[in-house]
Amino acid sequence: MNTLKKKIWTAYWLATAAMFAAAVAMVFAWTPTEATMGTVQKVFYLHMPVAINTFLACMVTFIASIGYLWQRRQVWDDLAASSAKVAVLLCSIVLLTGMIWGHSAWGQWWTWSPRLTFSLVLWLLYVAYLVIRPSIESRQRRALVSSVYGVVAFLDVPLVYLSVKLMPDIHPSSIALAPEMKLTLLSCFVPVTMLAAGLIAARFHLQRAETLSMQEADDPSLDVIPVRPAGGLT
Amino acid sequence: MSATTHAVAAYAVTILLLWGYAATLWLSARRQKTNDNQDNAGKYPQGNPGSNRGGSDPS
Amino acid sequence: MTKVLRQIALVSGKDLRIEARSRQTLGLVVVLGVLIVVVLGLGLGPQQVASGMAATAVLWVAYLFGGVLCFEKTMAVERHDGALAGLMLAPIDRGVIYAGKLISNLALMVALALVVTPVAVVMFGFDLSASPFGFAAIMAGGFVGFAAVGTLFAAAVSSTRLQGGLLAMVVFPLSLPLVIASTQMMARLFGEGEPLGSVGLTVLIAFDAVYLVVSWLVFELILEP
Amino acid sequence: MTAITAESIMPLADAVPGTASPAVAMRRLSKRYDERWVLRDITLDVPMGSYLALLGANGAGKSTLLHTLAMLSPATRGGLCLFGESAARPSPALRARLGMIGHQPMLYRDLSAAENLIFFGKLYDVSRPKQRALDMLERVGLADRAQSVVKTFSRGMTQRLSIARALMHAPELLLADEPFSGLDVPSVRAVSALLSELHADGKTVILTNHDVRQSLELAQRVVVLRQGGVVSDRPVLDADAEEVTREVIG
Repeated sequence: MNTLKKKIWTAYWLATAAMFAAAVAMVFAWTPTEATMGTVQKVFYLHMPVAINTFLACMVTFIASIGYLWQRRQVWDDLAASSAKVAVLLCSIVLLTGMIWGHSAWGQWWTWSPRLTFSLVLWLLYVAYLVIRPSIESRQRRALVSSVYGVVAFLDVPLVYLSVKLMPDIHPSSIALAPEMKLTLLSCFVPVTMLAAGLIAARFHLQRAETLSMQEADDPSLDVIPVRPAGGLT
Repeated sequence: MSATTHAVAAYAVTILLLWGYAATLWLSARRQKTNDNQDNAGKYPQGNPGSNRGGSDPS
Repeated sequence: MTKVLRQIALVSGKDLRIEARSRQTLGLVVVLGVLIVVVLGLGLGPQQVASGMAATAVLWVAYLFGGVLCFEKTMAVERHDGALAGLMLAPIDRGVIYAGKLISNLALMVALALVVTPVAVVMFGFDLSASPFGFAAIMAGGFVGFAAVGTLFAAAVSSTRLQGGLLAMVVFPLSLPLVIASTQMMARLFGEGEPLGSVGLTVLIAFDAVYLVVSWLVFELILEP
Repeated sequence: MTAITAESIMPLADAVPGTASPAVAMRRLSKRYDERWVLRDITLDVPMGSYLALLGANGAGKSTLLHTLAMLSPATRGGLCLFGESAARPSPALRARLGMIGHQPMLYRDLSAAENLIFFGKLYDVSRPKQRALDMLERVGLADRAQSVVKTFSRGMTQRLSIARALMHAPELLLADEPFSGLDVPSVRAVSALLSELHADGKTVILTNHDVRQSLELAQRVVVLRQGGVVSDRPVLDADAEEVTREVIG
């Protein structure tokens, strides 16, 4: 059973790596170059799937946080923390690739356009989540505070979107995609999503092992002390 | 810097971060496993029936 | 319904009475707010100050820091001598405790704003005359949302050690969209002279609604003596 | 390992017709804090009108148990019923039947004694809270300090005021967590007299204590806790101070 699990796990990672490599090769060797933006548009095939996966990871944190508030099981907190970590990683990539693209497209690393600000605030929200956690000593308190944070932070996301809409926008409008481009986008999306899910799962496994090694056995009964039957008193 | 350099740089950064993180996770999982084995060997000498976390696999 | 309102008034009335007696929090917060305004005014230099618009951002910095201090203090009143446990034992809804604390916090923040805002307006030469009510409305909208999360997390955080920095660290990022929205609205209102209606006050109202409902729902789950 | 819900123990309380449900019914109550189980499988019934002392060394789980009974924090596992009503989602009416003297006084130090009592009285919807507050202050011997701010009080005075606060709404069940700790001899006498008076009135009293002899004098029944589990449970008449002390120490 255990070895089977391990085999599936290895196969999953090998498949992800292979598909990822194929997708990158496809982007550079096969997909036609976009007419107006040139080669730099190729960043898009990575940028967008990663952005979508950032949202998915944030959503996992949100759901796990609700789960913790509802059931008070440590598992939920471990899941929330793991996916928040991956969300920050993904969001950093979104910001970095976005900045590289922006520098090439309009010569600036950073502008305070709504979409950039939005991503930055999202990144800050979840970085703060990770920073807050270790500063709370009690495991239960930490889980509680961070699950409340996880819920509010995710609800913040649409609000950030709304509030940055108030800012003057200079972001280019949507790009028309040729069929080949759509296919490339899809073939990038699949391995990136698999990678993100795999990272969350791997991080979660580590976290679980750590938690379980700290915890007392799940059976609370006293096995050392003999319990005398209750002396009836009425 | 040309557009191509930018694109390549973006891909390099992404691959480095994503797969680098995967590698660190893999390494710490391995380290944890060896630690657990050592721990268990030290804490529970052979034939201890009271040990309720005998295996090294957390799941 | 009237019973609930009476209970809320009782809880926050008690807070305000304690504050009126010691005047500890308000003194602290007001001085801190004025200090922030002065330091930022000096740091920004005459050019930036002359733009006037810097005032709204500076004010928000003062409100954020002062507000967090208020949240901490009103919760510390409950933590001292385990008074919160007494409140939790009482036959009142947890929502009543939340609402009472929220009102106390809002009252303190309004008092803070009443002192600090004129100082900033004068020092930064900010022309309020274009739309004083718009200014008040936007700030009020911001305060409600900010106090809603602040009150929630003050209750969640205060039983842990390391309170000081921690509460700010939790509340600031969550309030970021509020600050962005509010400052952008101010820029539209005063910088571009748009009327209040088109500024998008709905964003702030949506905020307040979401924050209030979520905090009220979650508060019951996190309150521990 | 099926979880025992509070609902599943309800029939137990109603099983014998004619008998009132116990003031407190615990079924395999367990509580985990962080990594440790602080309460383990506690099953106890406390009938109405009884006087129970919970004994145990420091860290045996006495305070945690009392907190759980007061519905201040939920149990991790197991069922709890107060007056036949589930404690999982307690109604305000259920909370009103219960009073608690905590380890901490649960008072506002910047308010006066009378203000504190009136505030809590109003929370409990006590009729004529002002009059009631003055009566209670009289009963605990603090009438002359009614207008003084609590932070000027000594430990003993604070404790007596705390008892007055807990009794403002005439609770049917009183939970007292170490009510005698840090008190001088006259205060101990006054507090124990108040508790006995309550018991004589037909109220249920549960107190935690680490003084074995004192508990045997006061209570009807002693329960010893160790490592969060019940080690022994017997009427005071059968109890021998030496033996109980041995059980407490372990």
